[in-house]
Amino acid sequence: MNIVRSILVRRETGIAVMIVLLCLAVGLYKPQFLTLNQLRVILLLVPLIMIVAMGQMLVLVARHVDLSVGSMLGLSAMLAGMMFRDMPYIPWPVGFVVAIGAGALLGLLNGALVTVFKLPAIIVTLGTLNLYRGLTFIVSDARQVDRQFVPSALKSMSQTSPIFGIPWIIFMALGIVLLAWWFTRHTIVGRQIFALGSNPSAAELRGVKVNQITLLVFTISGALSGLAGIMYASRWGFVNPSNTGAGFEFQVIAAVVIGGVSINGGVGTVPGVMLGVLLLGCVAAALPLLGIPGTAQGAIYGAIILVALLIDRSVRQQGIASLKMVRA
Amino acid sequence: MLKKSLIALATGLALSTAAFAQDKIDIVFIGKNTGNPYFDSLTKGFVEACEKIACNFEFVAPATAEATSQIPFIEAQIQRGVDVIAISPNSPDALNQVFDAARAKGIIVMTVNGDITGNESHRDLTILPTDFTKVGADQVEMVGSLIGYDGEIAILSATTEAPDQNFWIKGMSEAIKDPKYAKMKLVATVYGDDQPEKSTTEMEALLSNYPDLKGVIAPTTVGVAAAAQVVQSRGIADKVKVTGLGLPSEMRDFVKDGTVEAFQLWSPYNEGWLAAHLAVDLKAGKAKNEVGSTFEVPNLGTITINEGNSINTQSSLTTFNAENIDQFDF
Amino acid sequence: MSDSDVPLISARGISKSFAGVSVLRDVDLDLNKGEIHALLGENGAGKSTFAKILAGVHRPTRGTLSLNGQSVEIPNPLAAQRLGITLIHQEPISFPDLSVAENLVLGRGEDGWFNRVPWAEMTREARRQMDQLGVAIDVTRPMRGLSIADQQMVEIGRALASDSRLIIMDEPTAPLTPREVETLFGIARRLRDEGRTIIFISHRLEEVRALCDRVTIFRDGNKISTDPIDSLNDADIIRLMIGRPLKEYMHKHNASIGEVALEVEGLTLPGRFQDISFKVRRGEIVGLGGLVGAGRTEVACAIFGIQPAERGVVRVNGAPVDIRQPHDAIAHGLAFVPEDRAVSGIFRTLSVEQNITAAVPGKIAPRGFIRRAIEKLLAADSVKKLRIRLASVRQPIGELSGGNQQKAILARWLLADPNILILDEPTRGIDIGVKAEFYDIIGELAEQGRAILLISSELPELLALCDRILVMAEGRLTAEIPRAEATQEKVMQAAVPRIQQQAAA
Amino acid sequence: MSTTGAPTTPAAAMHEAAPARPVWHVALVRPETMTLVLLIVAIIVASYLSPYFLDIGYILRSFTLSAEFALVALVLTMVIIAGEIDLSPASNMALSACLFAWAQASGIPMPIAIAIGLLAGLAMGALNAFMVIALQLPSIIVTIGTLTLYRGLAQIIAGDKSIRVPDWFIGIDKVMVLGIPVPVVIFIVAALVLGLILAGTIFGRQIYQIGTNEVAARYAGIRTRRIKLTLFLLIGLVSAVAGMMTASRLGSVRYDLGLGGELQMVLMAMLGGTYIFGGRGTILGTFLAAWLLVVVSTGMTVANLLPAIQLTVLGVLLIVAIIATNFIYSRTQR
Repeated sequence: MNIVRSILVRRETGIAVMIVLLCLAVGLYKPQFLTLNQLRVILLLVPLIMIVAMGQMLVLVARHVDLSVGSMLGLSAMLAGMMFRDMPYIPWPVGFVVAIGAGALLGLLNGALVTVFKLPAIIVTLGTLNLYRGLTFIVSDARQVDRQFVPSALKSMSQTSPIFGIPWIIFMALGIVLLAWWFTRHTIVGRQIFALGSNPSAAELRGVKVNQITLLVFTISGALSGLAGIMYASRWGFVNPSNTGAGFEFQVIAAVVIGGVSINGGVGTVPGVMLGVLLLGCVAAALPLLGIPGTAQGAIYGAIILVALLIDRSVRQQGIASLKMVRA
Repeated sequence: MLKKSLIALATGLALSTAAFAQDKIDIVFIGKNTGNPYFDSLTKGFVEACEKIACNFEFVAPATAEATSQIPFIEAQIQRGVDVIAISPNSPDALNQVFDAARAKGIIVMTVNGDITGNESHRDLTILPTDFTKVGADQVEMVGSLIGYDGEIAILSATTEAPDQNFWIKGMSEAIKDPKYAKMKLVATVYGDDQPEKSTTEMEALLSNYPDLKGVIAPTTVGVAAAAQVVQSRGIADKVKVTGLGLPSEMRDFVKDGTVEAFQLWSPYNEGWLAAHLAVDLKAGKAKNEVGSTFEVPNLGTITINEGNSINTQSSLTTFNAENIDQFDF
Repeated sequence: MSDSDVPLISARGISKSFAGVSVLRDVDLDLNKGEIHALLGENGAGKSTFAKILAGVHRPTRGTLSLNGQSVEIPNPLAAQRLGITLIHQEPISFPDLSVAENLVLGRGEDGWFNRVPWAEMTREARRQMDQLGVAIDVTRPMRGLSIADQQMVEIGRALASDSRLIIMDEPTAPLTPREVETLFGIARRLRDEGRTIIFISHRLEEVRALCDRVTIFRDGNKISTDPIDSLNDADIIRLMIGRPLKEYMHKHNASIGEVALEVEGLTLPGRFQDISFKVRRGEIVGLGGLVGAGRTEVACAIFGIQPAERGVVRVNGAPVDIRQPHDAIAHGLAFVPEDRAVSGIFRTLSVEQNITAAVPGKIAPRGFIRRAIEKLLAADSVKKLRIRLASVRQPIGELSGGNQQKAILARWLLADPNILILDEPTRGIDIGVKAEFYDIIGELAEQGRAILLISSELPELLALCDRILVMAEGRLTAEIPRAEATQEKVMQAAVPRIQQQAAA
Repeated sequence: MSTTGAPTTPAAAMHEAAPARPVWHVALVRPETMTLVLLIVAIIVASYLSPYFLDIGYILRSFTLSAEFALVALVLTMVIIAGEIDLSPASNMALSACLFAWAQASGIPMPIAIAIGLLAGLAMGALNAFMVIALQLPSIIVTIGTLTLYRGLAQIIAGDKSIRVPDWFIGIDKVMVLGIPVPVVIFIVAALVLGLILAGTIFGRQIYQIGTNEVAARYAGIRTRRIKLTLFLLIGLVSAVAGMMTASRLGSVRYDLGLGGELQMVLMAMLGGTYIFGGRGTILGTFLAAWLLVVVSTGMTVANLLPAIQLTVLGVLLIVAIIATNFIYSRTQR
């Protein structure tokens, strides 16, 4: 009874129910939505968001936010792409090292600005959002890396694999999800991120290394953006200085917030975020099928963020009320 | 006597160098946005023309292709006092005021590769890559030949209001009424907003909604690449034929692996080449910006200024396929 | 190496000052193994500061510490933890989003970020700790929503789990039920018998007497004495804590008491306070005593409209008033000097004059535009009247000492010329000399015919200043004691709810 | 125990209050000084980069391109001083302008269409205010949400076609007053009025007090909710006005009007020394910063520098501005 109840009140259950209802509703109207092929479409749509969302979740749990993920994705993808184009003699898997390394460095810079100068992450990353995008233009001389330069082995990772022909990119996203789950649930530092976000001053008193952890979450967010960057090259076959990753931050934040991660820090689960990303993927795949013009998508993302905020607030409120009672 | 002629010679030299310097006109081309591979080739046309004839060329472009982002760049060129502004406009009407200001200063404003439809009076002339009235028909013929003139076809376009694409789509729906295409049916027109992600989901939705689909026309470079990728990834290249307007550099792989048999475009290079020559000739008085007047451009021959002060660099689309694609370096 | 004679902790010459204000001076203290040592003193006497230095929360300005005879540095709480020193905070610090079990173990100084979290083992151990303490808390539930007593138990459990040599309990019993207190004492005695040392900070003499072996008394940042508890009687302890006879320390005003200015009837805010009714007359100082968390501040906030009550009536000069926000309260002639100056009193970076005139916009800006001359005049006048010591009225108030900041806040409200003044712990954290000035001012204000409601946790302050003392416990009024009958014991008895209940039963 | 704390020993008296700072220190060590110096440096560098830069007419013309953002940035400064932030004004500009243009294009008389646009701006401000004040949600996240929402709605209303406005409505930037384009005049007048309000009225004073310590402000009887509501409504309304000014300048309205303007607005406020955590900042600072930003971007554009460099410079400027502001404030406050 208690177990049933606790499952029912969980945020993840709510999102899962929403996904099922959405799919059924769309499926009633357009039966082709409930096909294996459509599942493939959705699963191919979400891996990049999924990968970046896991990093963003850690940042949000630690009471920060990272708006620069799209630009980090773009810059690291560009660096890897330029390596493919200008240094074809280097084996292509090195591109992963380049992209992830570049992303990690950019994330580390975000983290350093936040910790060293004690600046609010939202302003810092608003600045680096533009800074990194500008750097992308500068390093690339504003030129796109064309499809022919992206190694076909890399491109095929988004198309197939020996395992039932399910593309590698899906396994990769799944791997990152599992890794994130293990990290947040089963490592000391993972739990310390939650402790830090839950009560920063208490965390400091309890000897949690606040600065190091802040650096770590931003670096992870950057590294995962870098991974998503090279997978962008794999998925779409090109890297463009202005389009690649542009506006990505809104999708990612929408997914993470709807997945139940609190903007006040300390709260969030990997399964929740995963379901949040999938829900967004279902919406994105359903819209064209239903003939809803793409122009509505911006408004839908905005509305989703606000609704998620309201849900977060009503969930929090009970907790806050009980806290206030004992304080004061 | 000798002395006098020496002086004359000297002044003549001085005059002629000064005149030479003055003769070199300043052309600037303002692209839709930076990082757009299409403009690399177009810019190359300008650059190579200006290496041969008397012009200085610069390329600038805003970071985003948003309606107003080109305005500060045009203002800056007015301030710099350039002679010719060539521009691929991001908006059919938001630039009217600043174009007027430029023309009031005696600057020639030419739109290149796209026009400000409905506001033609605010620019001097337009250079279009081909005769846009024929694009629709050409594309329908292309897809028809690929699917054996039988079956359902659909269009994957850019944005709902993209003026050029809409003009071509109108041409397609006119052309398909031809009895030759009686067995072909245009079942849907969808819009991918020139974003790879959106174009992909729209293409996937097309395939789901119309299982009998035989052909897709994507008259936009982003759309045709995204559509090709969907077909490639689903492995249905033999069932669904994708064609449209694409850049060889972006389509090469798809053509080589058989995903796409053929697609079309024109030469962006020639647009730049022609624009530079025309600009110099206009400033030198060798050509007149009047409907019906003609002028010579090396490699392109005699060019005529058509109705509405518009010029086409080539009369019909170039078709790219496995045989010829490696001959193009853009 | 039998070193049971060597004190566990020896503190020598420990001094601490904050921003130049000295709060602890040259404290020498030895803590033995296997003893429960009480630290007593008024609020601000320095006992908590001393405890926090031991726990690595603060670093001493001067002085040395040694552990088992060896000199040690305790730069941070983690270092203290590693040395086996645990501080149980007055207000439990916890991570509301983490489980009880995690709260128990976090901060033990685990090495290795990527080490596995031993969930099963952790849960088992947490259950064992909670069983030992005799409390039934599901250790897998999140901390959020636990009662404060349960949170306190978790804190104590944490100290036990980490196998500490020195456990510092800073007023641990305030939120506990008598049964929980008994359990706690039982555990404390057991720990002592195991050879551990416990520092017990409390205001409750009977608890100190019941539990502790030795007692150290602090006053004004100095250590006054350390004695076995049996060698002192209550009067001695109070004398040592206060330092001089009460009458000398404070004086009674002689205002004439007039009509009822403020009347509260049946005020209720569920979860905070229930059915509060009382009257305050003109020229009267009414004290509101009770333990921290009894709901006194909440009542004041409700009257002043900061968080209005759900039921009940407030009457000002006999007429019922509807106060939804502080603005309304001010319009009805009320003023409220809040408890936490830094949080709800001062505008730290703004000038002293802006701080003083903040509540009387109408006076400095008759038509919406600020008249600098008037503002300066008003501020300078207040500075003179209340003897606020500063370099310039234009300097940020944050540059002033605590006492002068508090004077400025009082000045702010006096400019509003209120009929009813609510003071919430007005002398907390203020130097003793300035305190005396405050007592004079409060007396004067009553003499001017204002009604004053004084919330204070310092019993001597209440006893000396007030005409009547109301006492609250657990959100209810438990006693109303006229000045003549007021004693520390009576107030204390009413303030501790369980004793009250047992007496009634 | 003779050492019992004698309360006011001379040493203690010295700690009663820190000595006051000299006047020059108060007057000069402030972020606005930094902005002014940067402005002068920027003008010199820009003149050096391009001979075409130093022309007052050109600078004024260029300023009209940013005047709408600068106008909103003035109000945004007040919002930030009050301890909140609003990232949605640029989207608000687009949505209110789209509604206005759509209304007049569908035959509604101009005055009513204008009223619709302005009311829409107010309503958007009110929605932000509701979520921030009544529901107590953090304004930064709320307005990131409404930033996306408002622009999305504009896109739904207008699609991606542009809507023309009547000819007589076009060209506010071409109308000159004393040789100054009207948008610049509006900006200067607004700066004067808002500067006076912020520095000289109780309303302005209370904005600082709320931003410094909202709890204390509430305890002092300041109607914090009402003031914040006023500010959110004001920025909504001013955004709508800015939207229409943009419509007049461009002659047409599209959903992407003012896209990305929030960064420029925040940048103007930050560069002007507005403290991101509230309680500090001046209209003068934002006024100077608006000119600084225009000089920087115009200077780079007229020198035909890559726009990429501009993005980079803007990003760096933002970060440097907050670091410098924080530093200066930490030095002037002990």
